[in-house]
Amino acid sequence: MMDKQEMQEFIARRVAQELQDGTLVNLGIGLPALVANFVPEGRSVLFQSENGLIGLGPTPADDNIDLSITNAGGKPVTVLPGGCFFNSAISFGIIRGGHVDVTVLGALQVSEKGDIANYMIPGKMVPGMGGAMDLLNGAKKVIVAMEHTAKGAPKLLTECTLPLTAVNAVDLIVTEMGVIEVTYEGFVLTEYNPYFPIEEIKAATGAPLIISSALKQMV
Amino acid sequence: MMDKQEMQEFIARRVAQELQDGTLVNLGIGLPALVANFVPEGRSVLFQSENGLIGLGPTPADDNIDLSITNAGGKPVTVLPGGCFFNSAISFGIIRGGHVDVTVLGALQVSEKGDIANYMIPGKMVPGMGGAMDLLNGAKKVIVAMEHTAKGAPKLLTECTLPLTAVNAVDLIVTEMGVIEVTYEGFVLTEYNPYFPIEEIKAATGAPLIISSALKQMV
Amino acid sequence: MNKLITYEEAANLVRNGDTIMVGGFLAVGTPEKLIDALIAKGLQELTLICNDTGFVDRGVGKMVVAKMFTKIMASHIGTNRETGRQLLEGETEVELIPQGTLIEQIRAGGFGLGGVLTKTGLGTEVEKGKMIININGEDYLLEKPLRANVALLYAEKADESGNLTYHGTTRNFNPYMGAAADLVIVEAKEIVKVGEISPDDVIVPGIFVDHIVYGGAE
Amino acid sequence: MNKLITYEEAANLVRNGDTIMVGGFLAVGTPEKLIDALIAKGLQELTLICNDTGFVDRGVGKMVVAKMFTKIMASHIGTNRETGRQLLEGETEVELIPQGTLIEQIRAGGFGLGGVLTKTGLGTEVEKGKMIININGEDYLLEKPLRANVALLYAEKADESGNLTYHGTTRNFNPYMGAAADLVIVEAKEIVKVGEISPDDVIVPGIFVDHIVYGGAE
Repeated sequence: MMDKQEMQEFIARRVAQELQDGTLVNLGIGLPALVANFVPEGRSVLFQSENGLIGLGPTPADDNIDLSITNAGGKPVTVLPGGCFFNSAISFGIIRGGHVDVTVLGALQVSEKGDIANYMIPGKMVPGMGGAMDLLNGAKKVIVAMEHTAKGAPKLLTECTLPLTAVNAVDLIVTEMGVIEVTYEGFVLTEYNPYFPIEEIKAATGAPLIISSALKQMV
Repeated sequence: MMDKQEMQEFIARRVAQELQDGTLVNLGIGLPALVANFVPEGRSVLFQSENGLIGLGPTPADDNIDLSITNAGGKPVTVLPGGCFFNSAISFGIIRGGHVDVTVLGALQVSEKGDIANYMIPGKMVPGMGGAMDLLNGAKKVIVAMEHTAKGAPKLLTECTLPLTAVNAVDLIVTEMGVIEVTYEGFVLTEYNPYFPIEEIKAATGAPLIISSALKQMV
Repeated sequence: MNKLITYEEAANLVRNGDTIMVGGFLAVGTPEKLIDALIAKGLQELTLICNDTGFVDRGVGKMVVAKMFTKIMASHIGTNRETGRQLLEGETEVELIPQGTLIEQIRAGGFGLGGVLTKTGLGTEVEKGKMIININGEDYLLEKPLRANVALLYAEKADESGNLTYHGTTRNFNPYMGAAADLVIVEAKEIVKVGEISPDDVIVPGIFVDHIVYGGAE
Repeated sequence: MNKLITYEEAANLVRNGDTIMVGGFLAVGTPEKLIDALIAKGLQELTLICNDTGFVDRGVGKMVVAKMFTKIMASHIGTNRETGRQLLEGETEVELIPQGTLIEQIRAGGFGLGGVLTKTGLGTEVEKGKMIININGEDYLLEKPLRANVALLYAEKADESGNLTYHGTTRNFNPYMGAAADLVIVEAKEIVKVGEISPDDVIVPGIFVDHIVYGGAE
């Protein structure tokens, strides 16, 4: 059994495989941000941060922090050689205009049509959408990286019940249980974590789960 | 009798009186551009050039030309201390957003409603509107600086006959004959050049010309 | 030409009931001392337009804690529990706006455009009550321009005529808010003489700036 | 990462029938050598999107003289008598677009916006056949986004990853055309190694640039 950190790293490592050489990628905060640590050797991937930079580098050493260089979580970061800063209008022009190849976000719910809810639970928790609605509409490929269930309750559903962040937006979902493509036919399981029997994955999914004829193990 | 150059300088000098201290001004090419030479002593006026600069300075000496610093006519200019360069989207954001206090343009025709035609004569001469349509819609005050007639034919009319550059846009007209305000009642002559009898000015105007009760001589 | 004023003078330019735009992203690129000056003056019933509501002890979040807002327009309030509390208890009106839409609405307000046409928000609660326009077979949401009475901005460096430069990710919303407010006050970490910033390096033209306060070390 | 190519390679990336955007304002900030390369290749039936048509011997005007365009979209053609002649004699279609509208249409095309809402052109021939939308009691003209197959841009300096900087008034339309074209080629007066342009000084992010040609002295 993986602990929470191992589970998150397992998901992040698998998402990182999706990032092709020469692409521009925007990672959400939390689990998605871990993906940067697992980009396969030899692939040059540029990371954008919607608060206004391209070329996000590693976290700076404590004695080398510039408080004016931060990520979308407000945390100090570094910028790689060849990086650049810009204002929010350019940043979201890049996002809305389809210049971001991949965005990786977390979700509260995803429907089999690719609808996604991840910005509020009415009456309880209302953080806001930040840049998520623009990223979901603008990025060429949307990957959801999240745990498969929330305290046992399915997050992959026939219909989302929470307010939507975007409709028909999600392309791929990576959880600790498997890799699920969102297709016209619905959720298709293309890879599974052998730790979980297929029946358990189906039971943890709140919508029909089509098993791909090319199903393989998650690496 | 003034020659053409004296006439143009006479007009430009009068227009310059309209430029208040601390304002941002955009001058069209040709006659309007001469206005910069006559800004009254002690008034700080900033000039914008729509190709991307604020702080237009005097024409550079021949041995001090930077071909990358030009005005909207494509001619080398200088930029004053405190000036700045920007792209066309910002330049026209400044214009369209009402941040230009005064624009001075030439015209082929102006109607008593403030309509203006100055970008084409169908089938004959079609230079295009350049930035004029944006300036006419965006600038807080629009001054037309031009000769009163075109080879004797009136340019101030009840209705423009040429394709319009903008409707209801002109506030003030300065010609070699006088200063004309565009009001809800029509053209009002507020100043006249004593060289021209009032009846001659009326005859040269293709619309009713109301004589202001405070009429005075042009200085 | 010198636009320098004191923090007290700056605070006196803002009135109860005003709509204010404040630059910054999670309190990075936020004019902290201007915010302190407004809090000291005890302004009330303001409307805030800002990317987010910062933190309880940093950025505009301090003004949220001081209960200075009747309405907040922001893309994210999740880092300030007090904003969430005021929203859930009905004390403050909060309008959540997608970040890319918010900056374009501000730009449209400052640049004389009639609105913003975006796919962002289609099919969500954001589209409620708004016009949807079909252009070339695709639906777009019409989002209206935003303007404010006062903009409070941060800059890394200002010359005395108000030309501004930035460092790092402090630009964010600052460059366009200056165009969209009737009065613009900038807190600059460094202030230099006119002519000391190269015309090629200016990020915000001084014509957008009415007043400057010194935000650096005393 | 190095995006440097030759002029011949650049010209081979443009095809007959393509729509091209070209930066520059009266041939200031125009990629002259790229234009020469396209002329040498003898491309035909192109559509041009550019602020103006330059001069008969400078800027895109040289391509007008070489009769390479079937359609020209520009705000001004008055400095090139050959464009006027082709228009008046019905050889080339010319669509005149207000300058501030043109740059916003390009920005909208590059930034995923559905169009531009402007008062510019209302009541003139520019409004013909276009939608007028009333927003808060005011009429605005809806102008659609513009995109191109190829953008040909000028820069003062490029690093090998395509980050660009500008000097003087050479920016004009260059910074947004890169976002609005499928393929972007930049003629840079100077080319430096990655890392030699400070991230604070970049005017056009390298992600918008596919290829760079060296435009400086041999």
